[in-house]
This record gives sequence, structure tokens and C-alpha cells, in this order.
Amino acid sequence: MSHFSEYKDTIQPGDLALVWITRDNIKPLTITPGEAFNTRYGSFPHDDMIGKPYGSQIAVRTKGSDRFGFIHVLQPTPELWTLSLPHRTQIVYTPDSSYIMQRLQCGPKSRVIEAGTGSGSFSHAFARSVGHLFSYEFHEVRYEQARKEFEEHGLLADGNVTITHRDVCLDGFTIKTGDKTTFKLDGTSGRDSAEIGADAIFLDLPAPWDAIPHLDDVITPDAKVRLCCFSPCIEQVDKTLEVLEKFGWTDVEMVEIQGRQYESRRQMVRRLDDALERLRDVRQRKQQGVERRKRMYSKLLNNEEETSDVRPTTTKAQFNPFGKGSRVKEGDTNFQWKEVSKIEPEIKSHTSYLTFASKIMKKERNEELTAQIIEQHKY
Amino acid sequence: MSHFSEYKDTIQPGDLALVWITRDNIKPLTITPGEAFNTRYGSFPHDDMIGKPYGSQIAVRTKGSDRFGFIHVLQPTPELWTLSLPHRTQIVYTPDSSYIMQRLQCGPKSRVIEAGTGSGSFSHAFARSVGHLFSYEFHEVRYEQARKEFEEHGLLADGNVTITHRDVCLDGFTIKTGDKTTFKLDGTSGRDSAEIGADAIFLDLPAPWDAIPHLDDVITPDAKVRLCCFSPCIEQVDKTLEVLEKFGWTDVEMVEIQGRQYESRRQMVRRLDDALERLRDVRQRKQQGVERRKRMYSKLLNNEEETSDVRPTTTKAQFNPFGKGSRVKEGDTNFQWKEVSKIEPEIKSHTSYLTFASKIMKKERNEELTAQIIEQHKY
Amino acid sequence: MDPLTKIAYDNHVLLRLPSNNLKICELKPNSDISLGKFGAFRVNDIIGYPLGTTFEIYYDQTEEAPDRSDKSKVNKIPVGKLRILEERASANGPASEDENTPQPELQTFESSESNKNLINIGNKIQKLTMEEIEELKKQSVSGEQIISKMIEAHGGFHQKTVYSQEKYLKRKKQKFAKYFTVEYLSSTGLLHYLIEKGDVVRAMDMSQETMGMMLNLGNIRSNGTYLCVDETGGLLVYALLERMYGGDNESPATGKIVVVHENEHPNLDLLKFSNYSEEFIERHVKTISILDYFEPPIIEEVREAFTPMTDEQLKEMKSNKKGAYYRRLKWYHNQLDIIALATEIQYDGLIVASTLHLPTFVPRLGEKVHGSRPIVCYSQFKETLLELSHALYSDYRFLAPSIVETRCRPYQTIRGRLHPLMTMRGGGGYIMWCHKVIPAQEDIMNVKVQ
Amino acid sequence: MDPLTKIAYDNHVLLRLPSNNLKICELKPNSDISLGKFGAFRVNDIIGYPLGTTFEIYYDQTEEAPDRSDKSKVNKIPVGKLRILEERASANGPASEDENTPQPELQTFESSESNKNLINIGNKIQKLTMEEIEELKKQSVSGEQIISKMIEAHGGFHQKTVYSQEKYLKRKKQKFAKYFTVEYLSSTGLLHYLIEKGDVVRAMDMSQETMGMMLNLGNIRSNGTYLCVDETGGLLVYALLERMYGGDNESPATGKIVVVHENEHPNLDLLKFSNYSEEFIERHVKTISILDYFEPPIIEEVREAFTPMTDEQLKEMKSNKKGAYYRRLKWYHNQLDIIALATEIQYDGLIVASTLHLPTFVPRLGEKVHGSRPIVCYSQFKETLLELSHALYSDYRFLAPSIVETRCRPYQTIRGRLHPLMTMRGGGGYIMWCHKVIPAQEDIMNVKVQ
Repeated sequence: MSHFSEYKDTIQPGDLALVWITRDNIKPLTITPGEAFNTRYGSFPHDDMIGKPYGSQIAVRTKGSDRFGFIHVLQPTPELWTLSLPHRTQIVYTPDSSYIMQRLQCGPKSRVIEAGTGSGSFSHAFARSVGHLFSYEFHEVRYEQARKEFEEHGLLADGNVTITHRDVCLDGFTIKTGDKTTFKLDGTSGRDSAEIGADAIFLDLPAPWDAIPHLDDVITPDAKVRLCCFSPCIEQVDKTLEVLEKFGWTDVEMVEIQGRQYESRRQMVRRLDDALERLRDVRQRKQQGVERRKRMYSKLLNNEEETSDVRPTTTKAQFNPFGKGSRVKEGDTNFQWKEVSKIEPEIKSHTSYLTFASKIMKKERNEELTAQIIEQHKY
Repeated sequence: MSHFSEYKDTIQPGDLALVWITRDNIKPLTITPGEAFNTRYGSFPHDDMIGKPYGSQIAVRTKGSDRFGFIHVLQPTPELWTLSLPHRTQIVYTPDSSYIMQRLQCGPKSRVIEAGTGSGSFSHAFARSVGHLFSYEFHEVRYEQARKEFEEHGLLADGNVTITHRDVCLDGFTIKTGDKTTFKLDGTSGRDSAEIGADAIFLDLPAPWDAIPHLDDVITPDAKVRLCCFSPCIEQVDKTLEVLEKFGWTDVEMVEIQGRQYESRRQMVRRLDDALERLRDVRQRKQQGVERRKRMYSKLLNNEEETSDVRPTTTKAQFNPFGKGSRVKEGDTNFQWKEVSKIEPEIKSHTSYLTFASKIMKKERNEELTAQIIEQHKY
Repeated sequence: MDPLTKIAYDNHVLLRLPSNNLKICELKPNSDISLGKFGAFRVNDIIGYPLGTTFEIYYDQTEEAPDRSDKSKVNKIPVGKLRILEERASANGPASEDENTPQPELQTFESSESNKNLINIGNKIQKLTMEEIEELKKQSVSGEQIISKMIEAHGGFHQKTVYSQEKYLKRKKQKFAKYFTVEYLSSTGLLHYLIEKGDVVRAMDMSQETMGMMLNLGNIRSNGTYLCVDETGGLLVYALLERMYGGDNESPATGKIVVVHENEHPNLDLLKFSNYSEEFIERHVKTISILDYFEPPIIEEVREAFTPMTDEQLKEMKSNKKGAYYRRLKWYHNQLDIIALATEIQYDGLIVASTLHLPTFVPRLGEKVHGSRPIVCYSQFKETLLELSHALYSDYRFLAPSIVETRCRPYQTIRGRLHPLMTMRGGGGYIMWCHKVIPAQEDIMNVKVQ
Repeated sequence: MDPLTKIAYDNHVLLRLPSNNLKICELKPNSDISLGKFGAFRVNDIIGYPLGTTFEIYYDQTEEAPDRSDKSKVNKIPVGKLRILEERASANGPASEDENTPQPELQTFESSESNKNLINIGNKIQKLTMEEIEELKKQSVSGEQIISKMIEAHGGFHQKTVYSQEKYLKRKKQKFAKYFTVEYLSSTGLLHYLIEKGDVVRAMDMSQETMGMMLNLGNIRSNGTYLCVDETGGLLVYALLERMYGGDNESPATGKIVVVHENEHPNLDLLKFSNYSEEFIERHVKTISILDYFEPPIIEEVREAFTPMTDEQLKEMKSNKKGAYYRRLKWYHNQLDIIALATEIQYDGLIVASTLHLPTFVPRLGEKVHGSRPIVCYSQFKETLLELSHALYSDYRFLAPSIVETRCRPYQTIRGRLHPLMTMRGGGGYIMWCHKVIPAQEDIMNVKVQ
């Protein structure tokens, strides 16, 4: 059973769930009766979750306090899964992956090649939408990790994802008997290699130009095939462009995707009139001093003796329209606020360059079949 | 007299002014008694402008109409001048030029090399701030145009701008007797070439790498010199990086500047309740029809005869909370509006890559002088 | 023949012209399609080829060339023959595949090769007059030939840099070449068609990248039931359909899109260009007005107003009354459908592209979204979503509303002259994304930890 | 010796450390400056060199190395000798100038050269323990030597790609190298110093590019008189001063900056780092509170309160009363100054960086701006400027308010591996720009043509 592909109603034992603690802290969790999920806000028994609908907020009273700690239990989606991954992992983030899927026209009929698998986050997004995903990973340890994860997540059971251990730059994409792969080759078809017939290719490789020449063996021969190469450096793009042209790929376009996220914030509205009023308040208090100095000066001019004019104690300013600066909580209803947006403090200013191209191997038609069809439609 | 360097109070005959018609239509104008400035909104006599303060709005009654046409007469600044240039010209726009000036630490002590002059728009911004601008232009026609413009604008008279006709890639930056230049070489100094001593360089050339080797002859030898190359293509950057390293330039950094402009707009606030009310209004009018059909059906079942139930004429909807769509003027006070911002319809997504570097030719000190100074400061 | 990969009769396809203008055509058997100055062709000549194929229109010298002096024929473009083109000159790609034009090498920028000696005197440098070119167009058939003649007659052509030469060629090719590419009508294609037609307002200024991101953030799958508001006239619904069914009328998937509309009748006009059958759309796309959705009919009143008859009753009914009965029966089922859509479904996602005031609209739409399911809301303006996200933030049923933006920046991909395009269209819109959640009871009395 | 180009006594300079951390120092004669783990040096050893020079601190083996076991000396970093470094490892530039590290060639990406066989087992791969490294630090003096030893002890170093090796080297160099660059304290430098210290709030989230653009849009010249609001504690005023005078205390230029402040006293604290003399600042920077500016003293009242004496009267005054007289005289002139600043000047520009509600503040400040002069207003938030620009748009004294944004995007400049930096700081702020104008009388009754 896939934890991703079926919309689930309630949280059940054995489910893979995502626990949302904060926006930057989302943790995967296998629901296990009797166990507990520990955070610094408290310990959440899985039994409190079981039977509740997905999306439920779970509360526990924090130890030695009258307050509650809260988490939300969510059903995983590829996008939430991506957010839950540690940031240091190489991840294709949603702004890129969603654009690539749109450009590659991913849908239930798509047959997609992904190399390499990497963290597997993009594989999840592909798996949701496409007819079949052929994922390739050359790093053996990462292959094993991804294979295990795909299995645990139910992607393999869903039947539309296979993963193969392969250096596609050296050995191409063909999947044969004996390969280290989750692809099931049954002897019945009389072939000893998988029928791939890909129409969408995603290459996240350091040297896509070494893989591109192998593609002709596995792409569908008589339909338009779309390709995307994901490369961080511009020199990789340059070399990719060269090879794409050499191997007959056309409609070449390279783009960058810039994803941005904004926080919703409030800024205190501090009006000029209030600021002036505050200063008037200060001035008034000082006025007494000024008056006093003026009197003293007059007396001086008139040769009167300086009296022991008692210096009045200045009272603290009473008028404080903006509160005590940073100690006012944002949104405090005693003040007026303006809604403002603030870009995230650290932005992902570059992920990779995306080079797209397409190819139709055989720009031909089945003349016999076409003639029949035309004949059928004659007036 | 410079039309740029002195803050002027009133519009005077002979002044170079900028006429602001719309944001995208700003025209230079030499104020000439008796002449008129013609727009499709009307003809504005210069005499109406003379004597008025700069910034004045000038009105004329449009022919055969009770309405007025308006223009604003502004004193030129480098930024307004840049806006007034035709967009098809190659221009260094303000987001780039202001960043470059800030990075090159332009101030009254700066001695700046600019190659090439191009449209001259950046020259105006440099001229405003720097001690001396040495501008170079290799295209003879453009050189003459720029020289003439600098003269008309008073830049040459201000004394801190000179322009030289030169292919700096071939012939370097040294200005000698006999060169086609506005630089005045007086024989008195005993030198036959100009003392340039530049500490800030701006190269807007297709092949900056050919010019960079010539710089050592003209930069100040014992202070930090800053350089900026302005190149549209990444391959130019790559070649520039190579040459910068070879010729001892350090602190190399390359950036892109992205300038954006937003329009302030209003969007109508269309509340759900109003939209529902509008549909209720429609439903009510239809209700009569439904009732009628219900009655008819009942009669049918009861085998009564169909009466000639008069179909009521549906009255037009009265409740129209959002006005007639696109015919409502933005900001119409009969409706509620939300302030929104809209990016300009066509953005300058790329101007050029800016490659910065710096160099100190002699990392030495005058040991004798330094020893004296240290001695003076001994306790 | 698979209509998803091959050019097939009766399908709508997107034609890309040399100018990169787009045109949507229905491929009626035996009909001709005219591309104006780019020529005309016969539909039968293209069917069977893979979608994505580029065809060049050519005219044999023996064939009758268009005779522009004959006024009656002036609007009738003659149908040409077709041949396959290996590659079209792409918008940002290499300017030309012409063998006479040397491929630019990396770093060819030399000042000696610059346009130094070229002074722009406008059209005077082209010694071929407009009249002569028009004459050539009348006589000749190949754009290539006109361009060659123009180059011969161009006084300054050899003073241009290789780059300028290519630019010139490309511009001219777009002007005189006669070719077109037949593309599958994807949701992106439909969007580009609208933009290119200047109908940016209809598309609510949405960009391809924003549209694609809505589909992913909305976790759109072929087995979900989605609540949707679509003010783009069907573009968004089409994007959902494409992601869910990939153009496949035979798809066994059970997903549905319930479209809530502000006016009395839904506007999904753009679906007329789709190749989904009417039955398919009826099965997978349901529409309901906001009034019916928020104030659905009361079941008791509906039952009171009408009771379906048993088969026996129906048999006894006079045939002249049956028409009225069936109209009424349809109304009855329609009312039941409305009640079901408005009250019985827990939606798997909420996808909104609306100009209604979102802070009052979206929380109410969100009521019927199942816990843990995403809510994705589009707006042309960030300020609108800012107000929405503040409203949702103080409502504990919505988890972590955030405003996201995605922008695509295309490059010129000529090797040796790589750089981002100098200008591009602004806009593209913004997305608010959050998840529906079910607050714990304790939450009411306490502060969220987050 | 020119203090604008050479390292000079008593000037404030910016020190850039290997970590790229920044430090502002005053160069007191004969003093020592300690850079913590990067060593210490003697001021006398650097003066006279050009600003921008990079020095390496080294310790002869014969010299006493820091003895960390002696607790009394543990905080006292020994002063080292200096030598000139040709280039520091720059932040985005080549990772290393080490001759042992091969320069990366274009396109060296081969899968066989990738990190395929490297499994991350964290620190275990480094066989040198932290204790051993600490020991080396105590004994050794050169960062290079420590790094060499670490590479020798690194089990997987040769399995890394050239690129990874360089990254490793660079990281280690920044950790152990002892060098610093002495930079002129530019306004950008001051800004970076604040950002780097985490004082982004003080800088109002302003970026270098936004600051630079304000100076240009404000048409700042050395002969202008500018009205300014500066909530950054003097950063903005310093940027104006630098553009107007370039650090030159002897500048003959006559420009002035009039700073209007919200509190009783101005906050221009950051000017304490500047190398302008007090007299210079007093001459060119005037301060006035918003209350004094908007409600200046009435000249008659001031005159009524005090009349300056003639020289004769002054001579006759008893010396014990002169102190009071001069205090009063100073007050009198101060009041006259305030009146002049608030009423008599037509400003050549208005430059605002304030968190006060701009739609009520800026139009009032704009009253005293001369026609045709620019108004430039900074805010961290676009929404604030949007409200402002709407307010200004309906006020005919302000021409074409527009909101502009500028963002700098730095690249990694290693040849063969060019790309924009993967992450960067968000923010940077926005600018509202418009011009003060004088509406025609006719305008009152009519609609603007624009």
C-alpha cells in the first residue's frame, strides 16, 4: 500500500505520516501503537493519533506547565516530503521540479527516465503523475537507500516506479536480465531487456553529455520526446548544447527558475502626528527649565541676585504612542499595524540551469494506415 | 555653464530643460524665446516657461476643447537624461550605473576611465560625482556626437570631463599630443602625454580582455584601483576572468544587477457576500419561473388543463455591486479598492554581467617618509 | 493511431508559425488550413505524422502561383505541398541552420570584427525596394530565395559581424519562410496561445511556471476530488485535466473537479479547444454556483416539490405528459447533485484562481476540504495573498499559509553568446499555499507553539 | 601622505579577516591590534602602505610562541611580524592559489572524477584529532603547515575531486590562515560591517545596491543642500558624505545635509567611525527634530526672549555674568538656525529612510523641496511604499511616484564552474522615487492628461 498514492482519511497503524512541528521541522513517522513521538514540547503517544483524521492537531500538556505543545499529523505528499528532507541533501526543490514536470508534459501516459535518483525527492513527484518512472542511480549506497525508501513508501508496490543501479554515462539506459534493478523482466515477452519507450527524460548528472548519446536506444521512436538537463554550472550547459545539437535534439531552450517564499509580517503604523505629540510632551517638560533659565537671565541683566530657584524634577514622559520599541509584540491590538511581506532571510538564489530539448526520431507516418484512415473519411 | 552641475532655480533662455510629457515620453528642449513645444495635447510657448521655477507644470488649453494639456519642465539630471533616451540605444541604466559607481567608490577625488562612451548616459552620472572622467570612444561618428553633446550640456566647460577618440583595445589609454581628444595638453608640464592616474575603470567593450593589458600605463601606481567590465555574454566574462588573473587583478567578483519597477494599481474589492447577493437577486427573478413550472407540473399530474399562465417579463438585475466590469474606472469611489503593485509589463531581465576586480600596482611604502612619521609619533 | 502522439483527424492542435505566433486548429478531414502569408496546406497531408513535426510549405513552379492581381482570388491562399523540416529556427536557439552561415565559435568578439564601420542609415542600405520584394513574393515561392536576393542586394551585409548577419537572416527568415509546427495542445500551449493573443487578462497574468507549481503544490492526482474556482475561463481546469488524465478519454481514473463559479453559469469556454469528449468532461467536471454551493437546496423541499414515479406509475402516464415529467426529473437529480457537491464531499484539495475578495472566500471554501489536504490559491497580486495569508494565519484550521513565487528566466542559447534574454514579460502571479488541518480542542484556550 | 589612499595614523579602517569577518579599527600610533585567533600586529608596521593591502602575520620560530598553558597569557595574543600577501583567497573567487592545487580546467566534470566512491563518514576520515590540531596550533605558527599535515592525515583526500579538494583547502585556510586586509572605510564597507555583525535591523535591511541607487536617484552632488531622514544611525548620512566629499576634510564644496530626526536628539552614532573632523561634520551636517522642523520657534518670540548685546554693552558686563550670556547667545543662534533650516531653505533633494508612517510624513517633508528636485524614500517593505506612492499620486505636487527595486546577484567566479551563488541574503529594501513639481493653477479644475 502506498503511503503517497491513496488519499487516506484517518491515521492508521503502519502508516507513514509526516509530523509538522514547525515550518522548518517536519519529521517522518511510522505510526506504531504503544510508541511515542518526542519533541522538546512534549511526548506525543502514537495512540493519540490513531483513528483521528489526517491533518489533526495533537496536543500534549508540556511537563510542569499549564501550556500545551502541539503537532500536526499530515499524510505525506511529494512536496511535504521534500520539505522534510535535511537541507544539506542535494534536492530538486518544488519550483524546479514542478516547472520541469509541466515542461515535460508529465501525465498518466508519460514514460519518464530520471538519472540520477539522488535524494529521491523528485522521484516521488514523478511517481505521483506519470505512467512509468525509470530511475537510475550510479552510486551504489544511494541506490540501495533509494530502493529501500521507494519500497517503504509503497512506490514500488504501486507498480509505476522502477530503480536501476547504473552509471548511465558509461553503460546507457537499457535494462537487461542480471542488472541490479527492481524492474521485473519476465522471459515471456521473448526479450531479455525492458521495453522503456521513454518520452520524457530528466538528467541530473554532472556530465549529461556522456548520457545523451545513449538515449536513442530507449526513447520512443515515433513520438516527440522531451528532455531536461539539470546543471549547476554554465560551462556544463555549454557542453550540453554542443552534444544536443550533435545528436539531433532540437527546440533547445535553457532557463533558470527562481523560487521565492515570503513571510507575512506586520509593521507598526507610527504616524507623524503621534511622533510630534510625543516630542511636544518632552518639550513641555523642558519648557519649565527654559522658563527658569529665561528668568535667571533676566534677573542677571537686571542685576538681581540669583535666587535659589528649585530645579523641578522632570517627570517621565507619559505619552508613548509606539510602546517600548522592540518589546511590543507584533500584532499587539493596542497599536495599529500594516500588513507587509518579507522575503525569506536566506534565498535559494541558484539551483541549476535547466536545458530543455526535444527530439522526434522518426518523422514519418505509416502510409498504409494513413491512407486507410483518409479513405474512411472521404466525403 | 553646465545644465547639469548647477542647481537652477528658474527656467531661463538658453537652458537645456527636459519636458516630462509622460513617464515614457521625456524630451530635451533648449529654451528659446518665441518658440513653442508641440505635443498632441497642445502647443506650449517657451515664453510661458521662462521665469517660472523648474518643476513647474505648464498648461495649455487644448484646441477646440475645454480641457487642458499639461507638461512639466524639469532641470536635467543624469537619471532623467537616461530616461529620455530612446530605448533602442545601448544604455547603461540606473540600477547598473548606480551600483557600479558605488562599487568603484566614486567621489570628488576619483579619476575615472570609461571606455566606450556609447550613448554617453553613464558619462553624465560619472561627471556629476567624480574628480575627472576620461571617456574613450572608438566609433568616430559616436565620438563626435558625444563630444558635441558633452559640450552642449556643459560637461566639458565644467572641466572634469574629457573624451578621446580611440580604439583602446589596440592603442591603449594614453593621451598624447595630436590625438583627437578634448583633453588640453599644455606643453608646460614638460610631458607630451596626459597625467591620467586613474583609480576607477569602467570597460563597456566587446573585448575588455584586449584593453586590460593597457591599463597599467594609466592607473595610479600606489593606490588601490578598481575595475568594472560590463559584458552581456557569459563567455566574455570567462575570457575576462582569465586575463584579469594573468595581469595581476585580484578580488575578482562577478555580479548581475536586476532592476525592477512597479506600478501602483488598485484592484476592486469584490466580497463573497456581495457576489452571493447578486446571485440571490438572479435566483429570485427566476423563482417565479420555477414556481410557475411547479404549478404546471402539479396541474399536469392532477390532470387539470394547462392554463395560459402568462410568462412574466423578467426585469433586469438591479443589484450590481461590482459595476459593469471593465467599464468601472480604477479607483472609482463608489467601490472599495485594494492597493496593489504590478511589475512593469516588460522587464529588463538582463543588461550585462558586471565583473569587478582591483589592483594595487606597488604594495610598498615610502620607508623614509614613514620612518619620519613614526618618529614624530613616538611617545 | 494514438491521437496523443500522432496528428489525428478532428483533434485540436496548436500550430506554431515562423513568427512564433500560435494558432489553434481543428483538423477536419479533407479540409485546407490557411496560414495567411505563410501559405496554406491540406489537413490530409499532415495526419499520421508525430505531433511536434515541422512542415515546410512549398509550391512547385508548375503550380499556379497566387495571382494577386486577380482581386477575387486575393484572399484565397493557394494550398502548397509539404515537406518535413528537420528543425525550425527556434526563438532563443541558434539563429540559423543555413550552411552558408558559419557557426559562431566561442569568443569571437574582436573589435576588428565589430560593427565599427557600419553606420545605420536605415532601409537605404537595402537596395531591394519593398515593391521589388513584393514582386518576388508574387513570383517566387521559396522564402530562402527571396532572402538570398536580399542579401545580394544588401550593401552593408559583409560589414556586419557574423552575429549581426545571423540576426538579419533570422529576422528575414521569420518574415518569408513558410513553415509550421503541429504541436499537441498542452495546458502550457493553451496558456501561451492566450498570452500571445494578448489575452493576458483572461489568463489572469498567470505564467507557465506558476501554473505548474499550482499543480504540484495542490498534489493533483488522477484519483482526487478537487474543489476549484477558475476565473481563467477553463485554463486552470484544463491544466488539472491534463495532469490527471493526460488527454486520455479512455482513462479509468476516477478523479473529479468540482468547479464553483461566481456567475449564474460557469465559464469554461476554453475547454472547447480540448480533445476530451463531452461525456468525459461531464463525468469528470462538475459545476456549481457559489450560491448553490453555500446555500444548497434543502433536501426536504426538493422531495416535497417532486417525487420520482415508479416504473408502474410511469407506464400509466400519458405520453404527452412524459416530456414534462422528464424535464422535472432532470431538475430533481440536478438538485440532488448540487446537495451532494455542496454537503457530502470532503475534498482532496482546493485550487483557486479568483478575483473575489479572498479573505472572505477562501476560508469558507476551505470548510469542506479534508484534513491534511493542500489549499492553493492564485492571485495576480502579492498584496491580495498577503491579506489572505494574514486571515488564514489567525484561523487555526489552516496550517502555515505561505506566499510563494516562481519565475522562469529564459536564456539565449547561442553557444559563445550565452546570456539571459534581455527583456521578458513581467508578471506571472503568486501562490498562497497551506494545508487544511483540524485544530485540537485544547488549542482554543492556548497559544500555538509554532 | 594621503589618508584617502594610504594607511595612516588615527584613521578608522576596515580590517577584513580570513573568515571574511570585518572589524573597524582606529590606527593609534605605536599600538597593537589583536585579531584573536588570526594573531596580532603592530600599527606602525602597516602605516604608509596603500589602503587595500593584505598582510600576513607570521612568527619566527625563535620568537616566543603563544603559550596557552599559561593562563595569565592566554588572552594576550603575541604580536607577529608582517609580510605582504599578493592576494587573499576571495569569497567567490578561485578557492586557492596554492601551487600544489591544479587550476581547474574548463569542463572537468567526468563521472569517473566525481565523488562516486566517497562515502561521508563525517570527521572519522580525518585521522588528526582535534586535540592534535590544537597541539599543532600551539607549536606551529604557519597555517599552511597545519593544513599540509591535515591533508596528509586525511584518509579520503585523494578520492575527492579537484573541486572538493579545493573546497576543503579553502575551508581549512580560512580556519588557520593569519592574514588581514586593510581597507578604506567606505559607506559600503560600513554597511557590510553592520550586516556582518548581524545588525541588519539597524541598517534597515538596506543593501549596497539600494544604497547606491538612492544616491544616484537623489542626484547627490557636492554642492546641494539635502533634507534627510536617517533611521540607520548615520549610515545613510555617511553614504551621502562620501559621495559629496569622498572622505576629504579639505573639500571646498559647500553642500549640506539637514537631518530631521524623530527623537529629541539625533542618532548619527555611526559617524564616529568616519574620518571626517568634528568641525567638518558640524559645517556640513545640521540636525533638527521633527517638532522643531514642523513647528519652528517664532522669530519674534526668540527676539523677545533675547537680544544680543553690542560690543560696548558686552565690555561693560561683569565677567561672572558672561558665561550665562554666552550660553544664552548660543541658544539664540541655535533658534535662528532652526528657523532657517525649517523655513528658509528650498532643498535640492529629499532622502528618507524612516519607519514613520510615510504617507503622512513624506508629503509634509516635501513641502520645502525645490521644484524639479528628486524625492527618494527607502523602505524595507514594498507595501509601505505602495501606500506612499498612492498618497503621492493623488497629490499634484509630486510627479510620477514609482517604486523601484534593485538586486545584486553574485556569482561564483571559478573558471569552468561559473554559476550564481547558491544562496544569498534576502531583503535589501525598496525605493520610492519621484520629483517635486509645482502644479499649474488650471490643474486644480482639470484632470491630468497623463
